[in-house]
Amino acid sequence: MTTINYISAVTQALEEEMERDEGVFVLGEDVGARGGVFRATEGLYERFGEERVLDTPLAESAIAGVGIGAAMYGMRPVAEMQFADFIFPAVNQIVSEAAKIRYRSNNDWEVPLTIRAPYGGGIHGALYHSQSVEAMFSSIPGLKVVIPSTPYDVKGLLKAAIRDNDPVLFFEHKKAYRLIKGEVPEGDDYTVPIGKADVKREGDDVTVITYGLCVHFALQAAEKLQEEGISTHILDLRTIYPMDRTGVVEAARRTGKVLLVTEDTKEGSVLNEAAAAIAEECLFDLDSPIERLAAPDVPAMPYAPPLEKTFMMNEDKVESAIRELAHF
Amino acid sequence: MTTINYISAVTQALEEEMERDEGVFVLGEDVGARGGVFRATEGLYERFGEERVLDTPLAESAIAGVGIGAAMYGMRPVAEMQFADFIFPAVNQIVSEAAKIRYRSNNDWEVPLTIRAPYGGGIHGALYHSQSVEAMFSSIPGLKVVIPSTPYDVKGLLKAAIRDNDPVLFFEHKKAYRLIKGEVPEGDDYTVPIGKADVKREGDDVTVITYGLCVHFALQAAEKLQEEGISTHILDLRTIYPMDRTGVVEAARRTGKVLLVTEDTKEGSVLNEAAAAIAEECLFDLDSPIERLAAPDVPAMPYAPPLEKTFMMNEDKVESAIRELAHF
Amino acid sequence: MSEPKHEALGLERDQLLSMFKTMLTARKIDERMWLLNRAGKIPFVISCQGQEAAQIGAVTALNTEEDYILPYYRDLGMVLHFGMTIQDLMMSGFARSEDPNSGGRQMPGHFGSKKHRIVTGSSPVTTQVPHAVGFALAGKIKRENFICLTSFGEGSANQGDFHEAANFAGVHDLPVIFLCENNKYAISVPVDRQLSCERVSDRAQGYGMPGETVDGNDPLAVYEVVKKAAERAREGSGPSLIETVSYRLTAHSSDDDDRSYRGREEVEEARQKDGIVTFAKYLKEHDLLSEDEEKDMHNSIQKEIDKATDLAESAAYAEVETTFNHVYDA
Amino acid sequence: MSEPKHEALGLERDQLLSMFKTMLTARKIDERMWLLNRAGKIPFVISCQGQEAAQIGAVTALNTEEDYILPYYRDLGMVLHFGMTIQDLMMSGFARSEDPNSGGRQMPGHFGSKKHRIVTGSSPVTTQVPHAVGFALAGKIKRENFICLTSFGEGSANQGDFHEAANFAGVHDLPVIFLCENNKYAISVPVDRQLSCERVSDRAQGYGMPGETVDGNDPLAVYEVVKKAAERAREGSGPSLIETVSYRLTAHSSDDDDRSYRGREEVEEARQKDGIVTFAKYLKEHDLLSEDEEKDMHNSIQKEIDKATDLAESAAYAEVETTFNHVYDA
Ligand SMILES: Cc1ncc(C[n+]2csc(CCOP(=O)(O)OP(=O)(O)O)c2C)c(N)n1
Ligand SMILES: Cc1ncc(C[n+]2csc(CCOP(=O)(O)OP(=O)(O)O)c2C)c(N)n1
Ligand SMILES: [Mg+2]
Ligand SMILES: [Mg+2]
Repeated sequence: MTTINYISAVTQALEEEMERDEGVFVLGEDVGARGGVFRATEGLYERFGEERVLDTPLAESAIAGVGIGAAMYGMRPVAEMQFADFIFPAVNQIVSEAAKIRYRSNNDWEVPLTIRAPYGGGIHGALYHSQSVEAMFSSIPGLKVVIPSTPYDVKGLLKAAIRDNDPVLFFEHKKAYRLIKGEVPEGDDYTVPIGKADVKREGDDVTVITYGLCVHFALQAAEKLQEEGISTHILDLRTIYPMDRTGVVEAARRTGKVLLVTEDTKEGSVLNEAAAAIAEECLFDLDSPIERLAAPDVPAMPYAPPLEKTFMMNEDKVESAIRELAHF
Repeated sequence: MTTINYISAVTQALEEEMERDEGVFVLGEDVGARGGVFRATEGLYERFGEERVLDTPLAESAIAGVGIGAAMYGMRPVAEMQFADFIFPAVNQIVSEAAKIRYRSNNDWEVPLTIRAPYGGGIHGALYHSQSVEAMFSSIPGLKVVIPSTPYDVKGLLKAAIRDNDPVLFFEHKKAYRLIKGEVPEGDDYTVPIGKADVKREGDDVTVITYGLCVHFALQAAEKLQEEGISTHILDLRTIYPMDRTGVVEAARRTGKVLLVTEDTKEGSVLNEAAAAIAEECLFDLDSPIERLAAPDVPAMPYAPPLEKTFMMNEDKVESAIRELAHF
Repeated sequence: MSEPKHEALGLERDQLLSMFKTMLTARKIDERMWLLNRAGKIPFVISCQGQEAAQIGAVTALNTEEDYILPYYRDLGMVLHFGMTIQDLMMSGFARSEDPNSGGRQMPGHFGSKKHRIVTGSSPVTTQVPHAVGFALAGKIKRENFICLTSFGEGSANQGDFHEAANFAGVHDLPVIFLCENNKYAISVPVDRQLSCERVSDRAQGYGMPGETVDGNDPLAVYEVVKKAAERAREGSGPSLIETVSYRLTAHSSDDDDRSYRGREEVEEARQKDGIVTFAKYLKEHDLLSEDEEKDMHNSIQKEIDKATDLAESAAYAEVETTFNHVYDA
Repeated sequence: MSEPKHEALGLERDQLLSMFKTMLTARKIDERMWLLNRAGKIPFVISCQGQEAAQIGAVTALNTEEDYILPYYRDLGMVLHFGMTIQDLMMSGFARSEDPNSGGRQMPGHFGSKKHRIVTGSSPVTTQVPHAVGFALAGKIKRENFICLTSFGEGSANQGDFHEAANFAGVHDLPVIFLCENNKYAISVPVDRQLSCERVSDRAQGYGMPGETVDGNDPLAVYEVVKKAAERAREGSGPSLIETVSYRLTAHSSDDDDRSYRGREEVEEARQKDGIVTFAKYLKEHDLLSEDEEKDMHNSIQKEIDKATDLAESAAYAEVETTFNHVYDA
């Protein structure tokens, strides 16, 4: 095991998959000589050359669409959207094409495409460099949506995404890139299965179901609350769509009190699927209402620090919400 | 009162608003001489001329983007997307621009734009002429999403949407266009408030919460079930986003048994917001799990009639689901 | 007298007859579809009528064993040339399980068959255009020799995807032929309210590629320019934009009524220039086709279509349980 | 000797000095922003440096009382000319509540002010381009006389929105000036891997409009072509596409380090052609500006910037409760 940061896990996964399979190539804006604006593709251009680490024109629909074409041909493209906020011009290609090609062709064609994009706030990125966009893609059969929280999961899930024969949206928290560090097995070619949630902490009083950077807020809060005698169970969804229904229901049953946490705005967030699954499957096992903790329903995170803080999720907000639920 | 069909309510609302306010104009593909592919804009071109009933080039992002510009200037454009399935190229303009302009400019600019689009299936339209796309837009603060079920609501809500100072997505069920008829007050300039759900039938045993064409499936099912002594309460959401939380919770409390119905695919559907609101607010008033009845999680409605039928919602599916819940 | 055009192009009689036969087959399948639609037997038709010459001229310049096509919904002629059979297309019209395009999941006109290197298409226009660039890019990375042809209407040339894809192909010199089949209408909208330029090919310069506009009723003229573009692409010199100009002889689709937006005389005038008519005339003038041969051709195609119609009509829909299949890889 | 350029253009001394002063003000504000950023006082800067000449040349040809601009994030010069003050911009840099663009909600460079007819902008590139067409369309419907200028980088000219908007404006002959500020890079990607055409203006023909490429370091040259385009637009003859070629003198933004993708000599070479330098030289050569006047100008701008910096630094952020305001009309 070595300790690496979240973004290095991205780079390692890319590098190892490119090494392993000639069909894997990277395309996106500034992914080449620049190594990506966050440096996620650093060193790949030097190692694999410009054909396999392709700087594209500034046109997201083309990045997705060209990626889809290459994937149908039989390659395994990894397309980068520079920020999740800039995935929207590519929505038609992702939703109408990538997601529906296997089904519409009755399994004749497939799209083994991975689309990576940094999401999330807390980095003074303002409205358009801070968004969580997963809710828009989490009702689209044919797509998979993955949001990892730890370097271990980043690496294992990104490799799984690249090897997956279906299109995967892979959202990486940009604040986690250099903030979150964790252990990754050295020289071990592992994958983490897409579609499985993961218990990141066991506990008996309150269940927190969350994903991405918020997992860490929950872990920190749980650590503190432990001292007050509150025991928190934390489920990391990891795959947002299709959601691990069994994992969610089990985690809810475990404590009977459920706190759902997202950095995204509240109404219509992906947490709702967890809420609905629990309400369908184990309503009568609950000891308190299902709580949602999320950003306020305003268009996106403002730039001015006090406003950003009001919008952004953090450890304290999670802590109070858990405490409240524990005392319900 | 006169009885008109659903699509005439669209045309009347447009005509009356164009008459009332010179700033209202229509733009879209084939909305001019052709009167729209469904004939929703029939007669407007002849009456108001080609400047106010504008055939645009085949480019949805431009339709939305030009509409946004004209709206910011102070007009009240009503843009048509020929099918809801073809709104995806316009997502960036709708989500990044229309929805965020008031907020990002600190209330300096606003976008009084209405975007109409026919949605829904059951008309042999196959994957790309049958979709329900509301889930993708129902987590976007700054937007409003409206889906009316009756001619009365169509007319009143479309007028309200056009007069609204914020962007409204207005989805009309294309199968309802000529199938659904209803009474509309003659010569009465009424609006229906955006943001309010409506009880379409009172009942005591099971609450159905739904919208669009499914309201009619529920009404028909309720009629039949009445004979079996099952009394159904039906809430028509009408505005999908932001959802009428109070209306939803009241309706759920009314019977303690909740069936949520949509024609859209199940996972991640807009019903989840209702489920989450109920689970937050009145979990302990429920006598049964919250049930969701929806299309299977496959990319979209197939063309072949037996497959289409398997996918599409209908009265019988709603009827059995209500019955099952009543007997829970 | 100068050399006849087909000789100058090096096209032999059997090739010409095969071109004509495919054009005719496309037309006749389409006509049958309308009859079936009007008889209430199939819910939907979208036609190739008026564009067969352009389609066949174009694909004749390709290598069906190597190249990929990413056609649009009117390209019945193209897919026939690339190996789809009359029966396949009838199965599609009737939405039967044996439809190779989609097993009856998609409307007719949504072509696709990996076996024949016809890349699956959808309804939202122009989405196939970046896919073609993706195929070409993959071919370049893999050092393959194939080229890609993708087609679309002149209305669709105004979608952002056309622009982004053309620019991408231009920057990376990819072997793509962008074929715009200009049939003068996008549903009801005539070219002058659709396109800000005189010719779609005026856009080529903006992507650093050659652009040509050619008579879409003349399969030989189309063959000639596509051939040149194909050679260029195969040499590694990059993409081309070709516009074929003809006319949409039918309403937009079986759901459309075109009388509200265009006059009958205009349609009649276009019928005079119909490539099916003018190419037959050309072949006869050059003694390549006799009246009898033409009649035989009509008859034999008609018979095949009759047979395929019967077969398809009595074939089964996919089982309802299959509705749930193939969302993800099994 | 031929007539000096500014005389041929009918520009008076005070206009020229005002142009120069605005260019210089933009530059100096930008330089201050970098200092503040490097001192940890403001989180972000995105620069106008190298594009001031193009910006000021362009807006000088507009009517600030009538016309609308839809600028992009580098257009500090444009918005100054349209009425935004140094203090406004400092408030924006510090994300203070008094920032007229957004009350501190958006990053600096996201301009907007209804009062000044500067239409609110966002980060996703090119989205403002169809908005400009929408303003122009509204003006046409309302029989107003204004025109719209919208600007964007050469990388952004490859977005679908540029294509769709240009075509729309072309079809309806709308009074829009599409101004592409080509600074040779889109973050790290140089023009030759970004654009498939020689010049962005090569695309004009594809939209049935005139296209011009002009030296973006020369404000007079830019003024001349924009003036012509503005007259054309105001006459109802439709849109134009203008490309100004200069160079991005700074890294892409304060978050970028450009050493990984371009050489220092290249940057140095471009500095020699910097419009701020060459226009000062021009003014001096024509006895329109003395060394002393120039120095005074520098000093007075500097003082204003100092004052505005202090004011902005000590100004308040918006109250946290305002986070919830203005999602919908109250
Ligand atoms: C993105 C999108 N918008 C709208 C439609 C509806 N539609 C189908 S075909 C068509 C017109 C296409 O015109 P053109 O590109 O000229 O092709 P043609 O049908 O004339 O061959 C339209 C508007 C669509 N299929 N996709
Ligand atoms: C849709 C979108 N994709 C990506 C980005 C990230 N991004 C910001 S600026 C930029 C480069 C823009 O280049 P250009 O248009 O040439 O303008 P310049 O910055 O050179 O003035 C990129 C890729 C963005 N803002 N919007
Ligand atoms: Mg056409
Ligand atoms: Mg640039």
